[in-house]
Amino acid sequence: MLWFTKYPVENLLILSSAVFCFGIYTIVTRKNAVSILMGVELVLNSVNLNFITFSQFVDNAGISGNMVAIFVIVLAAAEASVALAIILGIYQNFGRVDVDKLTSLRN
Amino acid sequence: MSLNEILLNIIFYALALTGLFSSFMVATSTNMVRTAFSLLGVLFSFAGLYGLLRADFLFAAQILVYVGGILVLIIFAIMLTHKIANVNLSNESTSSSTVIAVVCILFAVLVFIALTLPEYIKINQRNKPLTEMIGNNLLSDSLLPFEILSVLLLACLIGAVYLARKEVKE
Amino acid sequence: MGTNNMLFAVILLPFAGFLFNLLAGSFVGKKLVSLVGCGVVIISFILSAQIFMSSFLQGASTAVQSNSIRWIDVLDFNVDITLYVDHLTIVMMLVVTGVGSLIHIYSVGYMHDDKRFNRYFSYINLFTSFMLLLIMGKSLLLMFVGWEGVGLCSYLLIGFWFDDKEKGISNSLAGMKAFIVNRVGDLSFTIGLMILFTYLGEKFNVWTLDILKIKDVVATNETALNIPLLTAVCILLFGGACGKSAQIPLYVWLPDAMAGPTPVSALIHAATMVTAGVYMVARFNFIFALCPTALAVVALVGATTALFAATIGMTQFDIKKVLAYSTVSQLGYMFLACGVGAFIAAIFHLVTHAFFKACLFLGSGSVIHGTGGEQDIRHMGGLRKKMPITFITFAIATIAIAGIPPLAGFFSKDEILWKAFSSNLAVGKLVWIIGLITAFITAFYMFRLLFLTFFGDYRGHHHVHESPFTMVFALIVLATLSVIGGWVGIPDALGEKVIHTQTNKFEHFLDKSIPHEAKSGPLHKENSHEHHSSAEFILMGVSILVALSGIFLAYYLYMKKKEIPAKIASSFPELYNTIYNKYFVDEAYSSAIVQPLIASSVQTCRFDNTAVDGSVNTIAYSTGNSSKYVGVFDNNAVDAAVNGVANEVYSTGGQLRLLQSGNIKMYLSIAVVSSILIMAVLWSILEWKQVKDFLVSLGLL
Amino acid sequence: MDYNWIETGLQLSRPELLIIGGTVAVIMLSIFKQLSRTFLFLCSCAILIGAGYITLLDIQSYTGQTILFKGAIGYDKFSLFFKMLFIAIAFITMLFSYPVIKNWTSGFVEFLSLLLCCTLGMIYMASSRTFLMMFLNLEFVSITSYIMAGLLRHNKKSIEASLKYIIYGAGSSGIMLFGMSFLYAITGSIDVYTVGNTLRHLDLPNSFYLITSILILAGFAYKMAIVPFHMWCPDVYEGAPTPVTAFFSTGPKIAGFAMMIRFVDGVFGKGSSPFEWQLIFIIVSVLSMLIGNLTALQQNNLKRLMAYSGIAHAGYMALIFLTFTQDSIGSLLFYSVIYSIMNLGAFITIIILEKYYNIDNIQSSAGFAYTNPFLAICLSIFMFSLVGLPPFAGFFSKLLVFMSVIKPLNYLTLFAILVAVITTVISLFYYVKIIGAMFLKQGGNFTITERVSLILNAPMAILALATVAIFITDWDWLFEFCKSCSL
Repeated sequence: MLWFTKYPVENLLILSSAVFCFGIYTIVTRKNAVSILMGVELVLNSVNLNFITFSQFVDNAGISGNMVAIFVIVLAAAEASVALAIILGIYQNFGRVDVDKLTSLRN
Repeated sequence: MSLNEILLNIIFYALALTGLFSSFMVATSTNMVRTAFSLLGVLFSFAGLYGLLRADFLFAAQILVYVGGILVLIIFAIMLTHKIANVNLSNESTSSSTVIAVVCILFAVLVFIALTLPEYIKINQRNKPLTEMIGNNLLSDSLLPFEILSVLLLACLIGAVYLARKEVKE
Repeated sequence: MGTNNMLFAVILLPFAGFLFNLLAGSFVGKKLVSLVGCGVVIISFILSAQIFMSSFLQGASTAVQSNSIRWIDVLDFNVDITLYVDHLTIVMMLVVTGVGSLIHIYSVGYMHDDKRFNRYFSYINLFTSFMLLLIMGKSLLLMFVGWEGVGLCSYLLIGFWFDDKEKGISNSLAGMKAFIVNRVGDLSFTIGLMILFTYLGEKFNVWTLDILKIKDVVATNETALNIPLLTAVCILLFGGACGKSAQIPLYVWLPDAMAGPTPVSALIHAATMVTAGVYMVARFNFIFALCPTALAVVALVGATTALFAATIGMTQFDIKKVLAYSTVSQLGYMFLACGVGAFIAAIFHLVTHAFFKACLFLGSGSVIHGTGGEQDIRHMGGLRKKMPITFITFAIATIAIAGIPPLAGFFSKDEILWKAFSSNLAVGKLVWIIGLITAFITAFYMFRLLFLTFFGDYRGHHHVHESPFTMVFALIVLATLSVIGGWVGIPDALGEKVIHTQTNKFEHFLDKSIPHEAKSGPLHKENSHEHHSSAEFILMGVSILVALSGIFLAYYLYMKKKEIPAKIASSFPELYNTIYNKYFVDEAYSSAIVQPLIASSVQTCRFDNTAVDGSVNTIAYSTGNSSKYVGVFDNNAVDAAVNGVANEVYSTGGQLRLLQSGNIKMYLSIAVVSSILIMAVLWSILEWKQVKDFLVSLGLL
Repeated sequence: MDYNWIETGLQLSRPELLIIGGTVAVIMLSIFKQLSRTFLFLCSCAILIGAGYITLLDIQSYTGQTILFKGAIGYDKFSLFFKMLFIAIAFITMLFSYPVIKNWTSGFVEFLSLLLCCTLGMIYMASSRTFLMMFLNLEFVSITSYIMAGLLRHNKKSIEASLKYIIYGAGSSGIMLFGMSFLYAITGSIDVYTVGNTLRHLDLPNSFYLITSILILAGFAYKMAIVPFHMWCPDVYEGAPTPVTAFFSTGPKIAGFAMMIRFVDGVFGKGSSPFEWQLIFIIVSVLSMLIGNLTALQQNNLKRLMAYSGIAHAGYMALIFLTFTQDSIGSLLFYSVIYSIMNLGAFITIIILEKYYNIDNIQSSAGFAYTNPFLAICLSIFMFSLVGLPPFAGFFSKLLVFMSVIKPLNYLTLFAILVAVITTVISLFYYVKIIGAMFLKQGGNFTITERVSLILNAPMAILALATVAIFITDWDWLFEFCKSCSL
């Protein structure tokens, strides 16, 4: 089997940086709590891409990067389930999931 | 450069661009459903990239857990928190030029660091299959994290069920 | 009882009294409370006297020290609980317990009708205990505990009548003010201690807070010391003294402290606690003596305070306020003495001042008691006949403070003035002149007070009566002390001329703990009195003359031509108002420090809520809209900027309302933005060269 | 294959196993409706007491340093110390939360089991040695915290706090992981000590260290509630159920510090390092002290005030990273013990005020001291201790931190200490404001519906005594002990 050898690692890193920034942008600008959660998923995916890239390129002896990525995926799932449960709770209490309107806690 | 290499290059760039575009859509789309499906695009293209990087187990896990689990969960959440009758679920955002500027600076910083990484990290590449190593690792190096994770999932289960369930009337 | 136990007993007895009065006081009745409250302090006094007799008066001239109890023991940093009594300490102990006993006894009568009688006694016992800890502690940390403890008691006692219907709030505010102003001083004190501690530790590897050890280190390494650093240390320590002893710029709390019961004013805010600063400076004489600059600062601050407070005292009408400003002024005298290196003279004045000022305060308390709570001297007058004992004792103390021989005040004040005059410090003559002017003003306003209160016709409406015996007793004793108290320190020059013997016993006594070098080494031309005795006599004459003329002026203005003061006041209204309103210092502090602090905390709070606005603002500045906001830099700057940016967001983005507190997204973005800012700041610090090149290449530098 | 390491590991993690087993048991037992709530509560307490007892035995006998589970966790006095501390915090929290949670319609068992799980996560946080374990346990603690914040799910504030917490937490930990990936990229390892050793042989530009450090700091600092990652803190503290807030303000925060120490020790090490990472901590700790204390001045709500006070205290604690010697770590351990004591105590008083007197802000507590002087005195003790006034424990902990930081006297440490001392003075204002309101103001009548439970009063009195006792008793052993537990 042939696998690619010529893709510079920089391209992957720039891609992951871009996705990371999109993730942050999503978290910061979205009004809908579910969309914010999607932003978090973007961030975590970019992290995963980083870890897997480095694991495949640098870490010859071990596969720690891959292991981190696996745990991140599982934790993302766990976090998503809790987050969505909380969002449902918010929906039951407030009737909407607009984060900008959730300001009963403030100075 | 052989034909295969060219082909793989094309696939790589195609996946990368798909991922980039989809994440852009996740960040900016004004339609809720479209956002969710853009996320699907990101997840799939990333899965493809993992495959290209020979992380085959991750490829599978990404599709199974992320696409099969998390995304479905998210779509459920969208449906539960919106009135489905409304076809165009709008997904508003509160962007401003300053936020864009900040994110651009962040991007510049990250690209800067990516480009200044030492040379040696850019040459090696793994050639052994991964799945077996991951299996071994889960029972040696990552044994404790793995077990902790199971407790964590138990806690999540309790919490998620508690928070999301309807009150049982007695 | 061994000396060791005795030393601990001196402190623990008042503390036991505090516990008893606090816990059991409300059940056992006022008799027992007053018996215990006074008893413990009197026993303390007897013990102190016993220590004085056995260890200092005869034979042994060395210091007494108790056993050590290890308190803090970490790394190189050890603190023992050790009580240490040397000549300086024993003098202070006798004053604190002696005057303290008298005031306790006085309080029995004065506070008799108060509903929180037991609490009053428990506080005042606690105060005595802490004050003794302050002066007896061998370690600076122990001293600091006492230092804070007396501050706490002072706070509690100033606000003692916090539930008074009319003045309750202002009373508790006065307490708060004292506490907070003192904290400012304490801050300076703490920083000074820390620097001293670290400096000695780093340089000589002696990590200690033990005063004697510090003294040893300083003495053995005198040539290797970093004098500028020590000067800074001294000034910082003096800052602490400024807070506690009410010197410029931190004196503002003391006049307000008169809100407390009068015996408290006498004990804490005249005789003992406020002198802690003087004591501390005298304790550190070995460092201060090495730093002429620091001494000059001390002398100038002291002299300025003395003059400044005295001028305010001329215009006040509240009997206690007059005395309060007089206290500030006299404390200034003591610092003046410290500043010219005459630490012993300062302590001497401290002692005599304790006698006559306590007497004055108690006398004023007696007057207030007798006139049913009246404090305004414009509503008094003619009390001479109705309160004869109070009048006589008050008059004696007034003469003493004015500096008429052979009363106590004359000797101590004259000693200070002589030391200032003969000092070869640059500021010596200047502070001497200021001291002389102050002496004149002091004599004037004290006699003004005496004339207005006790002479002429009664201008009030209350039935006036003499005070009960417990109160009068203390007055008599203190008045006697005001007369004879100075005789332990009659200048040698005078003594040798008249009775051909050394009469300045006080100075020779204290020589042992404040050695001659510190007192006069580099600072005085020489210490033999013979060559200067004629000059000293002339100066004595001058100061008596000055005091007499002050008295005469007061007599002329307030007994003969009573209309003149009002005329003066009306012909210089601005000057008079400025002085009458205490030079508007409180107002100045309020607008310069308090208001900005409150404003800044409001702003910080707002920053925290709408922080994105601020950071957005920063970016907006850099992206070209800066000119719009430049120049708006008053209190509303943040407001204006926030609004401006908000408007910009509306107009450019046309998007939705973003800047709203309680918004989690904003919280996250502020985190991101500030991380980037921190990155930028650190980057430019660490890679300054690169950044500079980059800026140069852009043509910005 | 050799499986001895599993055996050794399991033998040395008996407390953790007990907590895991106990959690499962409590959940299982809760299915039986006839078992009373008190019984479940007692079971949970027994689990914690058992775990604490085992840890106590371990900590007395153990002196060495072992690495367990193939380098996942370090087993040394440092981790044992925090294990003990966290179990104690969890136990106290559980104890005083009982009167509050026993009346909840739902969420009782969830509270107990999540508290136990969270304790487990905190224990592992303090002993993690790899990026994977650090991230995993950080998330463990965070996820259980998110749920605990929202336990009152029909209370708008509670669920809102939960949402804010999870958004902030997820974002921060993602950023942290991104930073960690760069360290992994350079060194090819996720073990912090290996990473540190490798970095020392490389000549990397400052910018690399700077960016990675700040990205990683996001995750840690959010847990420690340090400026600029503190903003979730007041809102979550206010919204969460008060016992949970008490727990958040001590346990997870200290766990964040423990993990940060392990991380810094591994990656940068004590002494010289290729990068002046202390500069970052000067900025964040100074900012925390300033913003925490100044903003607290404006607060009226007690829980919000405690949140800002916690931010300020985190700033003081972060000062130790300026020197990062064995002494300063020891003084941080000491600080965290004292901080837990006084903060938990303060929160017990807040719980009593809230539950029995319906007071949740300073204004409405005016004149309260005459209704329940015992509580008011205890509160004053905790507040004075939080300020750091001499006779109370808070003074000594602050003093030790300052002393250990100022040892290498230079402009930066002097500046930081100056700010610390000045902000301490500022903090006096708002702590005394509470006491002043209670003692000096006239207020309304406070009616009490039932007697204050002994289970609240007793811990409060004991903690207050502990705060004072340190002045009287011989407390050097505690500091010596903390020092011996330092890394």
